[in-house]
Amino acid sequence: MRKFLSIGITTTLIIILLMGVNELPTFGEYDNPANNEVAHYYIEKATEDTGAMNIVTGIILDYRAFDTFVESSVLFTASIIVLLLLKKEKNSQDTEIDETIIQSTILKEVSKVIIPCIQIFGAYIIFYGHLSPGGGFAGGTIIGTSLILYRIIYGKKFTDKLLPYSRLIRYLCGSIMFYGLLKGYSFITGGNHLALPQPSLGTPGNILSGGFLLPLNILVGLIVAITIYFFFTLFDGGEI
Amino acid sequence: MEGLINNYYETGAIILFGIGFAILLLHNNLIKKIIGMNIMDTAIFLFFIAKGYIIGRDAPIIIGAHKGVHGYINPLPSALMLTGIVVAVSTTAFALALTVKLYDGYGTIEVDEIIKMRSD
Amino acid sequence: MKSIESFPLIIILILFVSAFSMPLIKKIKIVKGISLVSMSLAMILALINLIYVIDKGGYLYRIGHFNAPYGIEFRIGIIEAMMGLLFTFVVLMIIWYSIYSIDKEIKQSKIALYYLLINILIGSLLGVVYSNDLFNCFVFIEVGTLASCGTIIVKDKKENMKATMKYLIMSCLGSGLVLMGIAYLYSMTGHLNMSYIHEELINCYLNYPNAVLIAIGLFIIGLGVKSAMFPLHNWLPDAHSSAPTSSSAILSSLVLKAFVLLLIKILYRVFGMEILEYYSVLNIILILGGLGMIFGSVFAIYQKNIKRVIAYSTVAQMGYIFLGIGIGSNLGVSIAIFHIIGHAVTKSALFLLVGAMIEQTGQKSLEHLKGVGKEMPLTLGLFTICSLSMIGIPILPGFISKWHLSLASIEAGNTVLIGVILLSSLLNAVYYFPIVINGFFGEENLKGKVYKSKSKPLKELMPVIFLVVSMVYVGLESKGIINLISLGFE
Amino acid sequence: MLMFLIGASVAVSTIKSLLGAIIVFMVYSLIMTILWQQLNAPDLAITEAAVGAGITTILFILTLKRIKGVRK
Repeated sequence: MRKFLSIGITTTLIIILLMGVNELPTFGEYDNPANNEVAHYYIEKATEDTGAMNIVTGIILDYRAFDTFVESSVLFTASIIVLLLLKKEKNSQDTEIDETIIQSTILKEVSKVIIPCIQIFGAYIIFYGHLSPGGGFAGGTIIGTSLILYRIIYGKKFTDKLLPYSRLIRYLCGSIMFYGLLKGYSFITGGNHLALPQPSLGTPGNILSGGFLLPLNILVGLIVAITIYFFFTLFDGGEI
Repeated sequence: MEGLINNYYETGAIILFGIGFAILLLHNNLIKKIIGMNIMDTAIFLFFIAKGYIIGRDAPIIIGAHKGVHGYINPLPSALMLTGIVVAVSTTAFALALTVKLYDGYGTIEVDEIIKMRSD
Repeated sequence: MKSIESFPLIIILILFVSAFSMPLIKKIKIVKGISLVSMSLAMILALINLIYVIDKGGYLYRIGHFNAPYGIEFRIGIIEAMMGLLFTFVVLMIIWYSIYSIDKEIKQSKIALYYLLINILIGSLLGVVYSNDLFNCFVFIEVGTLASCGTIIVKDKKENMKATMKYLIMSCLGSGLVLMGIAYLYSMTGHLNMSYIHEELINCYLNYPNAVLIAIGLFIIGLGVKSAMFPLHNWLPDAHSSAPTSSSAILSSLVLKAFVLLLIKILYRVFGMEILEYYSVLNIILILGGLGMIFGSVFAIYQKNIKRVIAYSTVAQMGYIFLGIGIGSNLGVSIAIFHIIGHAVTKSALFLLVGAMIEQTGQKSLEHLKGVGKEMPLTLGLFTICSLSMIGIPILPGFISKWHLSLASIEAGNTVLIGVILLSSLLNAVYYFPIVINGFFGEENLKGKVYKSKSKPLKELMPVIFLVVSMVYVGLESKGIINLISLGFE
Repeated sequence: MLMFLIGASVAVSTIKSLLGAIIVFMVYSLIMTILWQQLNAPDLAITEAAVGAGITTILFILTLKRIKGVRK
């Protein structure tokens, strides 16, 4: 019964929505309404306005930066809620839960080589976010993953010493606050048409170009990496 | 009908959306529900991206010389959906944490069993 | 004077940034202080902004260095500024109340995070109210959803988790539908800014007859889920009754309202009257609103738990708002917005009072709360005033919105609605009066109860008294407020 | 490719084993990544590969592990 109901609802929904799609403009055509002057403006002016070679980065960190700010706070909120839900009180249980530290020497030696490579790759994606595909989110995720690998391979004690909870949360809050203040400065000067000093855009194509883009990318990367690491540790044992 | 065949990406996205919707709404298992939510979200992202695509254009990254307005696809949907992906991940993480907690509390992740337990 | 225009943005930034600083602080007292200070600062800024807007008229405010279709912009009219003041005021009172009582409801280690979530929640709701960009609204909705789920879950009980799960799944459905609606609109018009979409859509909606209708439907269902429109309300009573007192006050009085306001904005600013009349979708909202008014009250009568009674009453009251939207005339929508204001103030006071009763007596069910009036006369007295407003006694805001709704329905030539409104008021009386009467005169339970033995100290009830006073003020000044709203709606 | 996606999503709803469903979902994410790369959205493809196929799957599997772990 339930199955038929679900199939019925699905098909009705799909048919209703497809009736709408039927009338929408054709896929891939040049003169779709979506490709209007706004898109053209972005393509034409992005490099000039923001100093980004990657137009998408220019849009998310400059034209529509407010979205990105709110979105980082979505991530922050989620990590806070997961913290709220899954964090165990210290000393509530005996901490001698049998932890499976992998004892293989091969793994440790290989990871010594590989993990820095992953981190360098992540850092590259963050730092070149305004020049090539990628940016804070992807790069931050990659760095976060490398931290997770550390934890898997070397065990909890090692990472706790390296990245204690208090330091992580300080970095997280500090970077997101700094992000808010930096962007807030830019928003308010822009909104009031104030001619306060703005960072210079530099030569497009250089790594040190694009004004706020590079620091913003780094901050976003930091936020994402720490959040990802939080998620992992909290889901894994609830202790951080 | 012709519109559907022309817009085959959108059609596929809508079908995926419907399936994800049905899984989210009607499936009994919480983990499956969350997977359904993810499918629904990615389907919408696909819809958006398909709307931004233009046949024969490059990705919106300037390499070397600028090719002018007619060289690149519409960059806006990509930017929007980048935001969307992160939102989806946050929601997923929250829902999964809740699932773990629910399991700790009730000992099951089947929705109707959880609802039944109210009467006890 | 130009700098006043950026106050809405500054409010949101203050709320968010102060929220981000909270996990760093160890002492709970300082966290509470930060929360109070940031919220009162936000309220002062909102007040100044409202005065400025009334004086100079509404304006568009760009965020960042780029103008509207390229960047994001805020649209601040009288309605938005008023909502900003309302939200910050109500939340300030609720936070004030919660400072005394929150320690009893949730664990010590979670209090800092709780205030963080409240700050983020209010910031995001204000963002939904102010923003003129659809996708920006969507992102704010997501923050708001996550944060409001968070404020339910802090209590860490089984039924909280269940309620939150229900709420989370329903709101994920809702946001999925809203995002799909945005996708439809984007592919038809190529804009995300509401004013630009409207311009574009007016020209081309005849080309896409089905798609526009589907987009409207997606928005109505998606936001209807989030704002507890009648058949989609089933998550609401669980969520609102199991949450901590201050959260249920915020959820019931503000969160729903922000989404309704967004629905109003989308229906009237994005689509506009012309398209709505072409498809006559407003009638559906009208019918659903009417059904919600009646059935919400009917369900409320059968509830045993006092918090659930009030939660179902919220469903009924949301029905009034949808009815106002559905009438479709200028007056109708103005009254819907007026009802948002009146209901926000009244319902938050009700939830706080009920929370106080439950906290002091330890009883949740209506049976055991008989005779509570002897123990807590002031609390029940305030409760009586609020419930009189809900039922619709003249001067209080509940009556004013019902009266004007009837006028609006006569104006629209739909006299059946008056019957619906009367019936709903009658049903309201059926479940509010027994609480009050049994509370004061419940003979069988009066024995052994000492007069005023359990009443709360006056300083803890001050915020509620402020809320009730402001409610009476809203009732007295209703004419001016409605005029302002309809001025802003033009 | 689209057909494959649809097939994968139907499979998710019908597969009995939860681990299987999660793995199918991971494959679904990867296919989606390729699709987006074909649609010229490389930023999105990178992010989805890292986030959708990586982190989401890890979170799902950790949840599953915790749920199963309690049951023992």
